Amino acid sequence: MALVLNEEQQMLRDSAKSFIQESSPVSLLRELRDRGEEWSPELWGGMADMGWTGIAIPEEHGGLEFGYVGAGLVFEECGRTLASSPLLSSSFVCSALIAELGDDEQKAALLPAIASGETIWALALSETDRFDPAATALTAAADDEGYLLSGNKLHVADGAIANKLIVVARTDAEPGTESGLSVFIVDRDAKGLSIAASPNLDTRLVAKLQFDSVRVAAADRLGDAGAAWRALERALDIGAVLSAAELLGISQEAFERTLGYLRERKQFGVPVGSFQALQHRAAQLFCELELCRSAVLKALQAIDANAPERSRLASMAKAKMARTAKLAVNEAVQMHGGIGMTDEFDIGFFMKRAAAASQEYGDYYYHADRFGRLGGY
Amino acid sequence: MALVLNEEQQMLRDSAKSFIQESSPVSLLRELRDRGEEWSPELWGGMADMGWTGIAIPEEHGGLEFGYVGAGLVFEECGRTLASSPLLSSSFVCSALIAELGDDEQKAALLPAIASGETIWALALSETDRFDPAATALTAAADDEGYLLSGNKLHVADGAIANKLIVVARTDAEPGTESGLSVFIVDRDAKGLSIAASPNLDTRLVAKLQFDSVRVAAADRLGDAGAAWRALERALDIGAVLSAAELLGISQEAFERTLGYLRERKQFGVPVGSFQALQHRAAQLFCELELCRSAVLKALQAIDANAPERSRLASMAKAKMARTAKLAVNEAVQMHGGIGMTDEFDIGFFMKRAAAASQEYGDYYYHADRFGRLGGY
Amino acid sequence: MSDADTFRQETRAWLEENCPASMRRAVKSDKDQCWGGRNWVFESEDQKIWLERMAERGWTAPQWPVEYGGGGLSRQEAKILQEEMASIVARRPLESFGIDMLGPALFKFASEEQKQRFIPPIVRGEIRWCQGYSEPNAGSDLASLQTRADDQGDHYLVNGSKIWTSYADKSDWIFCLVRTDFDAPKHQGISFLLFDMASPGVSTNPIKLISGNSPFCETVFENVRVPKENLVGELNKGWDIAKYLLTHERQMIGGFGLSRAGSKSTGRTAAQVIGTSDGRLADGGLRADIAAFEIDEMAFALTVERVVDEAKAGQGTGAASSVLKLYGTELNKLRNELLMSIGGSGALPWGSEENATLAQHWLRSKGNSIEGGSSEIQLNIIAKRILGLPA
Amino acid sequence: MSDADTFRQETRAWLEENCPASMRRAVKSDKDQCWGGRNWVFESEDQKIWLERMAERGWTAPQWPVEYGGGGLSRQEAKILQEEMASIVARRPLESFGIDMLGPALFKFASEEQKQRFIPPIVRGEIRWCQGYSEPNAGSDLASLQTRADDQGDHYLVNGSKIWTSYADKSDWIFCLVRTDFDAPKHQGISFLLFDMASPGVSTNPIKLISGNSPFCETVFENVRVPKENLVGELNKGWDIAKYLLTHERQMIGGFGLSRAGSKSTGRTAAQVIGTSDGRLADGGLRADIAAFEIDEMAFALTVERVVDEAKAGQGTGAASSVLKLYGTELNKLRNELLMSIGGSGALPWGSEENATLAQHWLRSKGNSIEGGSSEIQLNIIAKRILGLPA
Repeated sequence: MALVLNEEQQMLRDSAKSFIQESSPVSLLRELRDRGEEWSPELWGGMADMGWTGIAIPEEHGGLEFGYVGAGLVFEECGRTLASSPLLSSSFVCSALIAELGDDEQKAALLPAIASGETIWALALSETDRFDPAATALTAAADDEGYLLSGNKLHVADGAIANKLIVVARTDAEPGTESGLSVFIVDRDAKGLSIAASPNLDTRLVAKLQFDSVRVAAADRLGDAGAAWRALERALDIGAVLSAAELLGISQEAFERTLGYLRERKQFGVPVGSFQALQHRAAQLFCELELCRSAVLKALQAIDANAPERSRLASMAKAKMARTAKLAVNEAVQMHGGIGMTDEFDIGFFMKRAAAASQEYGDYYYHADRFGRLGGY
Repeated sequence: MALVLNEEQQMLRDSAKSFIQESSPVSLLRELRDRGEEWSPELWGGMADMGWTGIAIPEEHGGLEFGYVGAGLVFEECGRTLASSPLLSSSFVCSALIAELGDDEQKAALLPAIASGETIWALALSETDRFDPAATALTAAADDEGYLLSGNKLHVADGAIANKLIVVARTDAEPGTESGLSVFIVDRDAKGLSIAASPNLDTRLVAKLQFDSVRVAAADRLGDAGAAWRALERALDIGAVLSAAELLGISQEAFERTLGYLRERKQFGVPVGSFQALQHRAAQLFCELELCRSAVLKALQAIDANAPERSRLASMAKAKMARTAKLAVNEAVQMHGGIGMTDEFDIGFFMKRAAAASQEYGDYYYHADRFGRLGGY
Repeated sequence: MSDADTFRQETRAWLEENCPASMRRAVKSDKDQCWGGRNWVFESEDQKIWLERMAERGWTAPQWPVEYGGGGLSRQEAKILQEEMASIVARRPLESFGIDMLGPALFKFASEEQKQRFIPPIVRGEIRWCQGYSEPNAGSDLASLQTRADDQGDHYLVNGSKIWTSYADKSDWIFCLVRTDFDAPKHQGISFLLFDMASPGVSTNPIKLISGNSPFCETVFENVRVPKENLVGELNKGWDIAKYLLTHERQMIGGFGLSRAGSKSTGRTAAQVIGTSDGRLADGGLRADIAAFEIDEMAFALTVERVVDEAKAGQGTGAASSVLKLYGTELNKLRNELLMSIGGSGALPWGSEENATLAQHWLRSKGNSIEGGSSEIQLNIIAKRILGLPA
Repeated sequence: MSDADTFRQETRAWLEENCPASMRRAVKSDKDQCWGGRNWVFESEDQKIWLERMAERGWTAPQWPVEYGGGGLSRQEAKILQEEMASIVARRPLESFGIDMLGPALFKFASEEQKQRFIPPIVRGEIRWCQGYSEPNAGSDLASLQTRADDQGDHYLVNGSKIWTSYADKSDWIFCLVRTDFDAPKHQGISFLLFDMASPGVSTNPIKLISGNSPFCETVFENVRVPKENLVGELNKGWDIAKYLLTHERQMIGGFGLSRAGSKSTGRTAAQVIGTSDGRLADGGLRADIAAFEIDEMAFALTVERVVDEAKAGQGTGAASSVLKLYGTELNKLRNELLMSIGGSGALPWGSEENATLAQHWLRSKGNSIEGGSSEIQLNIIAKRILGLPA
């Protein structure tokens, strides 16, 4: 497939840009932060109206079936203004698990409400500080009535606002193995489940979940018992690449703001951007961003095509993007100088969000390691 | 101990500098290269006259017992003009093994001739392309008459010109373990030993040694059988730190030549060194070299003091120096531009020797790994 | 017994007797530090006693002359005092820009009268000082400062504003660069003034940082009257004092890298958090980055040591402060990056101003390479002054 | 069957019949390449036959118009030809600066007469060209060139010298930048001349490189007479042609990075040489560096692809050549550094000019970021022309 956007995709990008610039400028994030709130239900409603909640959901279940290249464009624009929403968890990662593992009944029952934005889903996966899906230890013990879930989940993005959870649990084998994992649907009000949310540096809330013998019906298991890994891996690839797309927007915007500053700000009687040492650093960052754009686009296409090299491309894109985003926000703050360190100025928000997004669905080290392993070394 | 040179050491450095600048300018290396020769017996004689061959050898065995800080200064000056000699193999690494493992008789018999420069020794250790002393597999099979040595040795520095060899062989345990290693003295004319030498990129010859049941008397074993590791480790630390000292001289000289070029060469009507991007890169390299100087000096002191952290400091110094030398020679060639790529100009010799010296006694990866392990992670 | 040993024994005994138990604990947060000054509210009676006892001996400024209230110790004695304090984890009794920065400048540039007047209260922690250097529009071009002091016969009238004044809102006096000649080349019209922050016309406004803390202020001067005797050094020669102080500050900030070097190894922290396999950190990529960092960290700490030793031996190049400032701050930023990677998602939580999280320390560290002369400025200085590269 | 499929079948059949078996092996050393020209000595009869057969169809320059001897293929057909050649490992029949560089410039800037005269011999590999751009004292400041062409009525008299002329000692003709107006600003007095290297007054002197090879020459012109009809484009407008060619050259050199991307993975090479443990390369530090490199290598290859695709779709920024030149050459240097590390002491042996070792390839790669506009020049171009940063 050619590495260019087709006309439909370009139109989506343009409409995404104007919607997000209008409805969710960086100042919205600041307001939410100052009010101690994580998200804006109005913005969520707007995203649903734009159809974004259903971009990846099949038409038969109320979605647009537009594909992941389109989704990537939406996340890139969201990254540019640091728009905060449960879009990634709910409409892309959880919906992918439901679409892949669910039976017809489950899909018909659950997907339309995701596509419409009515139900918000969160993925309860991590139990460790460093991303390691196979380390899942939370147990789902089978009995006559279904399963009893016991254990803890950490760092659950959007866990504070989701109505529904997809919980990854171990029905077999030891923690550290890819087999023996199952996926369950759990209501946020389930008995025995307690949810505690606290803010991260990017002002988004993450939840800690405690499962104290939470009862789950057998009918609320998605797919076969112990066989969730393949679908989980795909959903996590989707999460990794879309968070890479968001990082692309964050980095590109931080870079452009820095370029603007370099052109306008004067020191020693000349524009700061006339200093060759800064010019060369800016040029190097530009090259890195060009590579990132290609990497992200290709990985998105690979998800759409379900290409055999999907996972390796996903890890390449996330690793490259995480490293470049770090460079971009570091250079942005450094080149802005003192003003870049102030809360009053927006650039710090980009640094904070980049750090959080870089961790989501695996950081640089996780993906560089996986990239090597999948490459045979 | 204070991280400064004392008066004696400063005098040694000054005399080393003037001797080496006089007797072994870079043009000597070029002449040797063009004549297809590795070394200059005259230069070797001069070094012996200066007492360098006995710097680390106890006075009772005809040496100066001056210590390793002094030896480091000599190697730094040798690095500055790329002086080629068997000094490191013979007078520091092999002599350290003899001094540490040999009995009184062996020491009295062997060390004076090393101190005087009369006998030249080489260390036959490596059997793999990547430095890994514990991987030694060459077997020394004990019998009534002593030992029979069988196997191959690669990359033996100065193996082409040495009269005597110290051969590291396995008398016990499996390759990959530190125990079971023994050290033997072997004459270069020993029956069953064949030596094939070929030039490396730095024009120095390295030898490939084949041991076909080479007979060694039990009296030619140094130290207890199977227990050579501790002494070997110390000798290799000495080798690593002195090669780091040589790399410091190589890098410092390459840097200073580059600075001179930047100050004088004009382009676009101004001195090349007035371009800020190059200025910042030169300043960064200067900082790295300052760190290297401290690292090497401290590691040399630690050898003199036989400090408990000797090995970790040795690995720090070699790792830091290998990485910085790579940066220094790369920047030197790049900043010289086209002329730096020509054989006619000397800077390329620095790049070549730096690559070879970086491999000797372990490269960056070997020592960074060891540094981490010794640091508990 | 040598003099040094005697001094050590006496010091140990004195500390044992005089350092309150609660002052023998490592500083955990900003609150644990004592800055003194007119408005200081002691955290505890112990904190007050500890300051008073140490100040009485002049040991808040151990090497300053006794005649100005200092401890009058030799370099060796001061080192022994430091070691003995470290061995019981005694806190520094007083944090002070007066001691770390202004004092050395006063000894070098001030009149005898000024020294007598200003130094003893610094030693006793009675007056808390802040520095007025940077200005809102100057950035790295410090010498382009516009705050003016107009000669009004018996006093100067100061107008203008400063930025990045550390703790200006909590300080009693300011040492301040002002322009006294607007026609001279920019480095030659600057003077060095001291004045009371309680003077009419001084206002301060804390600046909130991306880390959530507000250690710096914007400080505005509107028609502030400053007596002429508060001018330090010659009129229009203030840039010499500024350069002296900047060199000093660079070493302090660069020392960040060192001050933590003695603390826990980043690699061992990682090994505890992540675990090891076959003696190596379980994450090979992170391990490689940590090893590279720790190699640099060790070589840097050795370089700080070497610079000090060379200075003692009279071999110093004098060029070291920019190298240390540049490298020390870059290393500190890198250490924070690695700690964030080690912590993973567990390093992302946001805390409060009082209980800052790893993420907040990481964000704060980004300023290290901007404040006190940015990394770019240090690179310029090294290239031009040390390497002699052409302009 | 579509036209494309038909073309593919026919091409496959033709290649099967016409490509000699010995030409179906990967190029191992410089000797295996055919450069053509008046003095070319064919390595084998097969090499000669292969060139003649391909040249006859114009497939040495597949997309050039048939009227000038080219293949007249569409972009799609050319791609199919390339694929079919690759599938039988058929060598390129002709290496040629005439095809890769001069030809495109002639199509754009030359007169019809010049095209008819110069292009067909290029396609047939009869004339081997070299380029005369850089001069001994100009370095990266190409436009400061001093080689002069003085108007002598019916001819120009050329005096001066060029450096870094690739294979000048083996070439038949040169395309050369000369100064024709010494009073004009430096970019405006340059013209583009073609002349025969056999002309009286031309001498060449190979330059030995640090890698031991001598692909470049210094070339001296002493009173070389060049007919006026050999001027391409307008007098004093040669810089436009030079810029066009430089952009072209940048893409070629940057393509180094790409051309090897299809070959064996550096990581897999390492795994074979060093071994793996638990599916990971046994050296964790080297593995981390290789993974970082391969991620960049893949992202770079995709960027080359994207640039081509965008150009086809009319979305190109035109700014890509500097990015590709810069990044591609830096990546190639890094690949060589990694291969040296993988090889360890086994990568150090020195070979000969004909049988170059890993170390020699590594040394040669250092020139990539100098030749064809250094990395620094590319960074300047990106900063100023693409990012619009002020001078």
